[in-house]
This record gives sequence, structure tokens and C-alpha cells, in this order.
Amino acid sequence: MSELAKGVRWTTSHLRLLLDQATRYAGPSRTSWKGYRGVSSVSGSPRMSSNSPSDANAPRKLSGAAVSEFVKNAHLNEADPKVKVNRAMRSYLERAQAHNMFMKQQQQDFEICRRHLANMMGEDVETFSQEDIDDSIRYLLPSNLFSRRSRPLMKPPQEVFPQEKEAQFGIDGRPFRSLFYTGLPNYYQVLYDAANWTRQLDDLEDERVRKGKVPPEKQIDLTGTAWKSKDEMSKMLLEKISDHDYRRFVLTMERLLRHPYAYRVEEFIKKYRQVLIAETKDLAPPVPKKDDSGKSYAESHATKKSCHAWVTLKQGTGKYDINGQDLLFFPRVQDRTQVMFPLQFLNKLYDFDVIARAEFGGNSSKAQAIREGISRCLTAFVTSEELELMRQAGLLTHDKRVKERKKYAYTGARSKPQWRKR
Amino acid sequence: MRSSVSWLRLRNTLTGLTKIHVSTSSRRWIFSSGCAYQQAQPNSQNPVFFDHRPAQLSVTPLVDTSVPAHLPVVNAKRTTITRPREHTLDHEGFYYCVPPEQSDVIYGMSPNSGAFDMRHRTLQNLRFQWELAKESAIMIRKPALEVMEYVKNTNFAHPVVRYVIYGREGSGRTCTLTHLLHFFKDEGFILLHVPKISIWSRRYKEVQESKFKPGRIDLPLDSVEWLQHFLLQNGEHLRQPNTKLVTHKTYVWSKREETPAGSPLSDIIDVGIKRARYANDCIGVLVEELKRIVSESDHRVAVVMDVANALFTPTTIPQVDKTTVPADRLSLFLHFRKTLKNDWKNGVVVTTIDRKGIVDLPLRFDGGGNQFPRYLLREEGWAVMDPFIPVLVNDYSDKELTNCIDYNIETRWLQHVNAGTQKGRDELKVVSQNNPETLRKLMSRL
Amino acid sequence: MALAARLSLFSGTATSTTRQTDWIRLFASVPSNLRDEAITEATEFRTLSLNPARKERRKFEERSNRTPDLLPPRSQKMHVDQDWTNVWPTATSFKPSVVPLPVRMGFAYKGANPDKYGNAELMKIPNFLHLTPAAIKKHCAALKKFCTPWPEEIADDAACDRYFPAQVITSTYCHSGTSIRNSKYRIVSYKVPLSRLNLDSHARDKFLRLLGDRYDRHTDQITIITDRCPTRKQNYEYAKYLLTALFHESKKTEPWEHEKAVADFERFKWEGSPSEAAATNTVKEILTSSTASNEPTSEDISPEEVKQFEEVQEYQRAVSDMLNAGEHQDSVERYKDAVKTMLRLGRFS
Amino acid sequence: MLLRCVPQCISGRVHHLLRSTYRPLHYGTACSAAEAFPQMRRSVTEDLMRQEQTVPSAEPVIAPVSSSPEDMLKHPDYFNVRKLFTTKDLFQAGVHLGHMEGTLNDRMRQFIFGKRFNQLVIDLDQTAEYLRDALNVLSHIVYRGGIVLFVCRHRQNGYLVEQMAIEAGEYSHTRYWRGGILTNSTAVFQSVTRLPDLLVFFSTQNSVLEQHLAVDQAALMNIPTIGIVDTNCNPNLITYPIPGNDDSPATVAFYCYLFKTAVLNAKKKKKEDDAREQRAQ
Repeated sequence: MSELAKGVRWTTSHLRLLLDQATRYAGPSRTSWKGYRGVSSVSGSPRMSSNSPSDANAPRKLSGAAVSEFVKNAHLNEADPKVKVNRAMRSYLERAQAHNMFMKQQQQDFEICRRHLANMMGEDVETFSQEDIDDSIRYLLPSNLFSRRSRPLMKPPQEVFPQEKEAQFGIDGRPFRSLFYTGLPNYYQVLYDAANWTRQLDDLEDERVRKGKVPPEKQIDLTGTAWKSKDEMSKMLLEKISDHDYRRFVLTMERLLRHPYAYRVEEFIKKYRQVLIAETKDLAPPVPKKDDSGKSYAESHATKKSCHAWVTLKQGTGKYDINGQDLLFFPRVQDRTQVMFPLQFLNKLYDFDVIARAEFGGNSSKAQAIREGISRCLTAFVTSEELELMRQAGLLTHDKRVKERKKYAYTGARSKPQWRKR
Repeated sequence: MRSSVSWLRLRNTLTGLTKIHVSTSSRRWIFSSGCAYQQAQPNSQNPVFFDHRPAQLSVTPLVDTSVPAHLPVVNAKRTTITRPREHTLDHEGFYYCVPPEQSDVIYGMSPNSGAFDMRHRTLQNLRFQWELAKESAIMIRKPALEVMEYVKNTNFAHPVVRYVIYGREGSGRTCTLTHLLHFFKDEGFILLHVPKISIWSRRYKEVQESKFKPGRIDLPLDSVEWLQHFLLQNGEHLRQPNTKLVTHKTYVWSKREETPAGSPLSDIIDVGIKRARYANDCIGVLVEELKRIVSESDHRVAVVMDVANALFTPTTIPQVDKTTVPADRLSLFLHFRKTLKNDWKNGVVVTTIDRKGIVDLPLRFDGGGNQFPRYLLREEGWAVMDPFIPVLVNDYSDKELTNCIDYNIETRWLQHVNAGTQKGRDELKVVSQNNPETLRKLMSRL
Repeated sequence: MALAARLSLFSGTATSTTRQTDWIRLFASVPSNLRDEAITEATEFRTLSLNPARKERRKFEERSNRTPDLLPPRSQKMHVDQDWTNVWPTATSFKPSVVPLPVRMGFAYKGANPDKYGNAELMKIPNFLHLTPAAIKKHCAALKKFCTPWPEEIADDAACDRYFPAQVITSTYCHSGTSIRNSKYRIVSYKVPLSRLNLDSHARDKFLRLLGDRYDRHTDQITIITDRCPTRKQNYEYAKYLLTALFHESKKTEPWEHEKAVADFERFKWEGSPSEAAATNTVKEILTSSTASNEPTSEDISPEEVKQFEEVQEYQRAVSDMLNAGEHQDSVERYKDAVKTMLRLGRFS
Repeated sequence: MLLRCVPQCISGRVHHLLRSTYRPLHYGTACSAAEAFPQMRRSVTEDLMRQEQTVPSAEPVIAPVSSSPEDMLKHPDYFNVRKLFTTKDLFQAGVHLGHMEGTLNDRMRQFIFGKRFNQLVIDLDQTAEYLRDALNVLSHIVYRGGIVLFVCRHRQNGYLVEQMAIEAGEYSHTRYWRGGILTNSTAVFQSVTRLPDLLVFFSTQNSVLEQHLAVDQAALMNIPTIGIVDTNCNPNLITYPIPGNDDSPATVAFYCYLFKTAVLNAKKKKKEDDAREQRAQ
């Protein structure tokens, strides 16, 4: 039981001591909460609005600016006997202190243990870095668990123990956010902002209509973007958002987007959009090699389901050698088409010879694995425009689907045994 | 989600020639009725495509008044030379038409001709193609020319030369035989033609114990069919008034039935056709007598046999002890094996070999596997046939492929929008890998 | 009321002493000296609480749930410059109190990952705490005196193969389970090149027939894999026994070996083959029919003479080649040419 | 029963003092609105005079310069809330418009002035009294640093209320009310949290048929409430009910203006008083 809980009377100096501890051990705060500003003007043009929730959306951690502000206040009010610390704040400060004490202890222990490990591995303590620690643990306690984060690890306490939430209220216990009691202040702030902008744009439109002006043909360029997904929003707002909440968010934002003057709030809208198409991955095209006759060729390996295909694409005249046969190795037309497609797509049907070995799996798997292998090899010979075309056609996308396992009591993965009511 | 869409999209190729779901509308035009195309009179609006064809040929080209606008007007390369003897390597890849009067006799494609059922079962694809195009067009290809060249240079005083036509699945062995059949008929050979041996080992009609030699198995109905086929092909030789094709001894079929020595072979055939019970023995007599007669006379016999290696492989005919009849107990097989030996003269033996339809060979859908003669003929076949001349049938060359596609476009068998374009041709070439049968299957649904 | 009670719990040390004595008084099993002392401090009435009030029950529960005082983990007393190989000399399962490392294993959706105390996962996996670099160095130093110098004759792999043609392959993987013994441990593969056995043609043929698919014709290696005995040593000896038995068995010639039929031949034999007869007869027939057309060659030409013809010789070579080496396009073409020549057919251009 | 125990919070103290100081309001003793209502031609001064009559113990309108907390509470109108509006303003804002007669909650019958075309009309004289009372309580609580939470579940007016709360520097909740915000706050907010000292309902209904959950829960937690109660609402659990129209945006905007002004005035007053006190020291 900490000293605080034993009913010791609180003094200002005592508080300051606590706060010193709290601020010293908490990591650097990434943002500063400026607190609630009281009255703010909403009138005026939309661009002048000061209701910006930008600060609200940043992540918040234990201690940080709120506490430092409090320290400042405490300093101001040091002589004031009337200074009252709310129970909520007091409880928060206790937690912060306990946490920081704990972290300090853990930090000291970790340092000793690092020295122990360096000694065990016969390394120099001073240069024994975190990478060395990880290597040593991997050697001393090898584990092949599939989940990497389940394997043994030895990390500094800052990475092991989760950081605690920063206080959401001031010294007097008054929350900083007007929407605090809704439980999702950040999320509802976004909705409020969107509604605010919509109203202000409506006013603007009315004003323009009165003056007989037509809205300009300007539109926000939203090509290639979409609303942030539910998870993205959750991560951004640091709040757990339900499906229903997310639908409401999208509805609200769409309504704002449909406004003829929506281009004036482009900055606000763009904040909640994400780029749809990921940038072209760093495809590592196989390096073309030269064979004895001076023809260049590329090799690759591709898989589909349980099938493995090893493909060599050589400059030639359009011959196929698949497991020692030509393309008629595949009795079905679809499979032959699959294999042919990448070359046909780039109009290079007669530019290359294909030598492929495909093992395991069925015909269709083999064909698709070879198709993927040919596409990969082709990347070594094509221009960047062609590469982009291939990517968009899905030729460079690996089909990672696999057979679903059979379940007990079922006749297949999902199909149920025949049953008739008696 | 994006990627799954692309997988779906890949089902269709660029030209859309090869795809899984084929709309029935493309077929409807062909199979709309038994007699699909009304013959149109050529006029200025509908010029005759093949106006280079000599007028004396009664084969009329297909000209349809309702030609879709998107179809290109293409003329396949043809030759008007209808005598196979005059075909040379210059005509390789060209089409020529068998004159109908010969075609009916040799191939008997009309349902009224005898043994239609057997030919229907063996030469189905060819029949469809000829019926729909209203002409018996055959592509002139190298293996047939090669065999013809050898036959032309053969000294018929020597023992018969055996030819084994081999090649991979669907490369056109049977089509080579059809060309050669015309050649032999044109040269005046008596045709001993077996359309496909393997139907007797798998798809026989009726089975009975042999009366002639106990333990042997007869196929009476199949034998009757074959005799009818033989009669159809060689009627002119057999029905000649002063024919030399006569028996040299008396054959007693039963107490009351016998064929005296010196009677024409057509009598034997008649006995077989009328009395199915004796049909098998009639074939045996026919083979023996023909071999004997032609060695001494100026008649020549061409033995043309498809899937000859089936003569040396087991059948699927069940026996009482739940085994199947081996090849050397099927009397039909034994009779026809005799024709393959080179103990006679004044003849020629042309056979093909095949993996398909062989009872104890695993069915391979990929068209692979060993296709070479020694492997398929096996020990027994090798002993009978050796030495023979293997003749390889290759897949289409690019020239032949182009002409084949042209012919199919010309006859409106191939109707796809992109079929005539270079991209479409390329796709057909790659997907079929120049294999004639695969190409035919591809085009049949486009 | 409840609040007051709660406050009194934390209101100072004086109350806690009385609390303890109150509690002790509840039970008769308390040592008598303590009980006496308690009685002296007590008020006049003592109540026998058969069904103690909730408050007192809770006190009891708190006491009973308290963890016993244990010695702190041994690792806390260790010096950071100690000799670890003495602390952990041999392979043993993970002990959290001895390992001075704050390792964690497993993961939690909330909070920190589970630590080493009472963590069964850490005990399941094998550890190499006894094989630290320092320990390995010690082992090597101890083993050094038993080592002999590498023989100079065996300079490279070729020399090694020459002097030691046999190759014994075993696997010594550790098994990640309750036992570190891997089931593959006892399996022995014995490899030796066939050419080093110095067999004659009969023995070689018989040896190969006995071996079946254990011979690789590309590398000329015999591979015998034995896994039927429970230990590696037994399997190794069994492999050696098998090789010896095969060797001696193949050198014998049994009476039934003379009953070999044509189908049992390894290679095609021209003499007496149907091909020979057919070729001879055909050529003879051709010659006979040619003589009919007034050519001087005789009918009584012998089969031996026919076989000496260049065409027939070429035919023989082509057939033997085709049947021995297997059919392929070239050999079939060669056969075709030979037959054409023999049958006097023209060349097709 | 709940009110019997003495609450420790600011609002509780204010609430109790006020309750004990003021005599209960005599419903119906206000001026006869029956005369005033149809015409509504009186001036502001007239209105003010009438109010002074109704509250005879009313002190001068100007607030005292300095007073102890006790004096402050005893003062009838320390924050001049009476001047904030007139009955006419109420009428013009449409506060008198009730619902159809069929939806009448029987407990609201006492506030009904009459009915027109089956629509109930609320007695604005009573409303004015209750509203002033409520504004006075609000001001006292705000003056002492209390937390005021404005609650409104009406979709159309939610934005107005939120905006007002932001401008007034107070708190609002116009969204779905998840259980436990008041009754289980430590778990909901994951730390010890200071609860609001006063709840102001712009509408006590959650939907047409259901009462807002926070009404019950505030009563459970002993948090005083001010609530606009329409003719279809139940005023029983509201500490300071204000009979009036709770639907129209114009009316809600009017309420917003009143509450906001009261809050800001109280805060301003506090600042002034503090400054004066410091100077005195």
C-alpha cells in the first residue's frame, strides 16, 4: 500500500514531489494538450473557424504536457491554501507515480541482466547491444513457434510494458473535452466538425445565392482515394469504433462531400481519406543470364496450392517445354490459355521459349503456377510501363488461396453429411 | 478483392477465342438442322468463292446468303487435281476434294450405304466435317505423299511392303489413311480396309463360339458389317463378269450349304452377309483366297488398317472364368494378322498404330506417352511386321495450320469475330500447339 | 458503517495488532501460550463465533491467500562476472530462479508478455544454456589432447573417395520434445560405388537384379538404407551384412540361371531373333523374285551369305541400336532408312 | 429517499440550500396568463414589474458587491437571471407549444394553460418562474466550478446543443447514451472520473415513447437535473423541471441562448469576485 493511500494529508510540496517523479520517468510526450479554451467564435467564414480537432487526434500517453501544465499551475498556486486536487487527478497521479517507480526498478534490473547475458556469451558488456541480446536469446532458447511474438524475448521494459493513458482532465477534475462524457470524444468531435463545416458551407451558399452567384465548377480530386477504413479510423482516433459508428461517419462525410462548396474544406476531408492503390511493390525481377549460345534467359520459382513450378524463360521462338512435353501437357484449354496468357498479354508470344518443370498439385494448379513463373521471368525483360500493365492485370499477384481443410463430422471442408429428418 | 477479379478476368484471353463458357449461339448456326445450308445460286451479289474450280465437278461450294458481316472473306488454298497420283510436294498443305462418285464408294458416308454403323463409329469427325461442308475435302500432307511415292516405286514382284504410320495423338494418321485409300482406289487396288481394329476389342456387338475351331471367339455382326464394307468398296472388282477372283477349292459351310471351287469371291461374301454365323469364317476364306489369287494374278490388294497394334493386345470380351479373351483367340484378329505378313506379293500393307483404344494401356489425356512402333506393336506385332517402314506424321506446319484455319473460316465452321485476325490465329496456334485434332476441337466451339 | 470499518483497516499500526489478536482468538488450535496472552489483553466477554461475520471471514481469507515467504531467487545473488559454466554445467530444463535473465515467452493481448516464472512454454523448448561460447571453448580445450593430426595422404575429396569408397550417412538431429532423441537417429544409409566391388559381368548383372532400385546408374552408387533394428549400431552392422551377402550371392551361379529365356535377356540379341529370320527371308524372297526377271544370281544363296550383305548388316545395327537404347526419333529414322535400303525402295525427297 | 442523505458535491450543497431557502412555488398564483396570452402586448418593464410582484422577497436587481457563500445563496437573484428573458420572449420562441392532447402525461396537467385545435398550450407564467429558478441554480453551480452536462437526444437539435456547450465551456452529450456513464464511470472511462454536477436536459425523452436513460441514472447518482419537460414528458424525476416546448429548433436555440448566457455570466462573476478578493488581500 503506497504512502498516499494511508490517508496522509496532501500538501502542495508533496504534490510537486509526486509530479516531479511523474514527469521525469515518463517518456517524451509527442503532443501537447492545450486544454479547453472556453468560448470560441464559430461565426465568420469557414476558413476562419478555430474548432480544429487536430490536437485531439494525436495519441496521448501517461504524464506529458497535462501534468506539466498542472505543475505550472501548482507552482502558481503554491501559496494558495485553497488549491484543491480532485480525487480523479489524485488517483491518476498515484498511478503515474507507481508506474514510474516500477519502470525505474525494471530498468535497473534489465541493465543488470544485460550484463549477465554479456558475461554468459563472453562478450564485451559495453558494446553489447539489443541486437546482440536478441541473437543470444535466439541461440540460448531456440523456438520454432509459428507466431514470432510468442517466441522467447528479452526486451527493455519500455517495450515490454504498455504505456499508460494520459490524464484526460485537469487538476480540478474537469475533463478537457466538451464531448468527454460521450465516451468517444475524438470520434464525435469528427462528426461535430463535419456538421459544423456543413452548416457553415450552407450559410456561405445562401449568401452567394442571395448575391446571385453560382458555385464554381471546382471539385476535390479524390481519385485513387477512399474513406479510411474502420480500423484505420480506430487507430487514428485511438478509440474503438463500431460498425454502426463507422457507417454514420461515412454518411456524414459523404453529405459534406456532396456540398457544392466542399472544395473549400478539402484539407478537412483529405484528412480522412487514404490512398487506395498501394505503390508498386519493390518487385525484384530476376536477373537475366546468358546461356552458352548467347541467348539471355531468366529463371523463377512460383507456387499455387501445393504445386511448385520452376520456370526458365529464354529468348526464342515460342516453344514450350513443360515437364518434357509441349503445351499439350495440359489437356484442358483453360490451362493452356493460362500458361500462354502473360506472353500473349505483352504480345510476345513468339519471342520466348518456355521451359518449365511443375510438380505436385493438379493440372490447374500447375498451369497457374507456371503462369506466375512466366510472369515473374518476364519482369526481367519488360519496360516499366509493361510491368505496371502486368501488375494491373493481376499477373504479378500471387494467388495465396489454399485448400480448406476437412473438418471432422463433415464430409468436406463445409459440406454436411446427408441427413433426413426421421 | 482486386486480385480475385483479375483471376476471373484471366479466364478470357485477349482475343476471346479460348474461353470456358461458349455461348450456344455460335453453334446454333451450324447445327440448326440436319441440312443446315441452303445452297444459294451464285449471282453478282453472292460471288462464288471457288470460281477457279472446274465446272465438271459437281461439288458445289458452300455459299450462304446470310453471311455475318464481320466474317472475313478468305479463300483456302486448294488444288483441282483430284488424282492423288498427281499430287506432289508442291501441293503440300493444299486441300483437294475427292469426287463424290469415288467418295461414296470409298468412304460410304451416306446412311444408305452398307455398314454405315461401323463407319459412323470410326470416322465420325470426318463425316461431320464432310457433311457440313458438302464436300469431301482432304488436306494433302507429307506422310501420304511419302507412302504414295514408295508405292509408285515398288516392285510388286517382291514380297509386300508394310508401312506403319505413327505419330502423336491427333496428328492426322487416320486422315493420311483416307488420302491413301483414295490413292489406292484410284490406282485400281482391291481395298482390304479396316476402319478401326480397336472397336472390335472394346465395342464389339455380339460374341459367339467359333464353329470352325473350338476355343476361338467370333464376332458375327461385326464381321457382317465388315463384309458389307468390303463389298461396297470393291464391288466393281467382285461383280465383274469374268473375274479372276474365284475360289480354288470347295468350302462346306454346313450339310446343305457349300461354295464350290471356282465360284467368285462375291459368293463367299454373300454367304457371310446372309448367314452371320459363317461371316467370320468367310473373312478367313476371303483373306486366304485374296492372298493366293493376287500373288498369281494382276490384281493388287491394298491392306489399309487403322490401329493395327490392337490386333496384338487383349480384348475386353469377358469369359466364363471372369478373364478376358486374349488377342490370339479372336478369330477376326487372327484372320487379319495373316494379311500383315509378307508371305504374299502384288500388294501393299499400310497400317497405323495408336495408344488410344488399347485395352491395357493407361488412358492418358495429355496426349503424351510412348508413341513409337516397337513399343505399341509389342513382341507379337514386331514378330509379324518386321521389317516395316515407319512413317512419321507430324503436327501441322505453320503453312498447313494457316490453310486449315482459312478453310474453316471459308466454310463458316469458324465464326468468331477475331478468328481471322493475326492475334486470333496466333492464339489458335499456341493453344492447339499445331496439333490438328486439338485445333479441330478448339474450332468446333468457336 | 462499512466505510468506517474500511477506514479503520488503514488507520495505523495500533489497530492492526489488535486485529491480529482478535483473529487468533477465534480458534482453539492456537498454542496455549499465545492464547493466554490474548486472554489477558481481552475484554471480559469472549464470543464463540461459530459462523464468523463477513468481516472476519474476509480477514481469514486474506491471510490464507497470502503467499508464503520464500527465499528470493538465486539469480539475484549472482555476480555479473561469475563463471556461468559452473552455474549451468549440463543440459537441463529451464529454471527461472537460476537464469538471471528477464526472458518472456508467449504473448498477451493486453499488458506485458508472460514472464519466466511459472512459464511452462520456456520449459518445453530446448535450451542451450549449457552450450554458451565459453562452455564450448572449455569442451574443446578438454578434447584437444585426444586429437591426432590429419593424414597427409588424404589431401582432397578425390583422395578421400579413393581410400574410403564407402559412405555411411546418419542423422543426429535433436528432437524438440520431451526427449531430444530423434527417431531418424537409428537409420543408416550405406553407399558404395558399384565399380569398386570389382565384379565380373555375370556377377554384376546378378548383383544389380538383386539390388533392384537401390542402384543409381547415373552416379554408379549402391545405396542400402537400414532402419529395421532399434539402434544405429545394429542397423550399421545389418547394412554391412547385407552388402557382404549380396556380394557373395552374386558371385555364385545357380543351375536355374541357365534356363534364361529371351524375355529375360538384358540386351537384344540379333542371332536367332525373329528379326534376323524375317530380314533373311525377305531379302531372299526379293533376290528370288529378281532372278525370275533373268538375273544371274542363284536361288541357292545361303542365309549366311544374305546376312553378310551390307544392307542386312546395316539393318542389324539399326535394329539392335533401336531395341537396346530404346526408341527415339533418331533410332526409328535410322531403322527406316535401313529397311528402305534393304527393301530397295527409293528415297523420298 | 435519495434526497435525504446529504450529498458531498457542490451541486448538492447548492441544491439543498436553495431548496430550504425558497418557499415552494405556488403553482397558479402567477398572473393570470389567460388575459395576457392571446394579446401579449405588455412591455418588458411591465413584465418585470409583474415578476417582482410574484416574488415579494426579491432584492434589488443589481447583485451585491461582495457576500459570503451563505449570503449569496440566500440572495434571491444573485446573478440577475430574471432579466434574461420575458414571458413574451418565451411566447415568441414558441415555448408554449405543447403536443396533441392524446399524448398528454397526466403529471403535466398542472402546467397546461389550455388547448387549441387539439394542441395543448403550456402556461408560460409558470414556465417563466420555473425557468428563472433553474437558471439561478445553474448559475450558482457554475459559479462554484461545477460541471454542467447538457443532454439532448433530439437528432435535429444535437448540433445546436453541442455548439452551445463548447461556447459555454461546458459539456454535452447528444449521442447514444451508453449505460454506466454515471453509474459505472470508473469502468467506462477506465479511471476515476469526476462526474457532472448538474445535468441539463433539453428533452427528457429518448424517443417518442421512452424516457432518457440519464434521467433515472442521474436520480440514482443523486445528481440534480434541470429539464425542459413537454406535455408528453414525466417531470417527476427532474429536480428543476421547466414546462415548455422541447422540439422546435427555434425554441431550443432560445434555451441554448439562455443557458449559455447564464453560464458565462456566472463564470464572469466568479472571476470578478476572485479578482476583488485578491485585491482586498
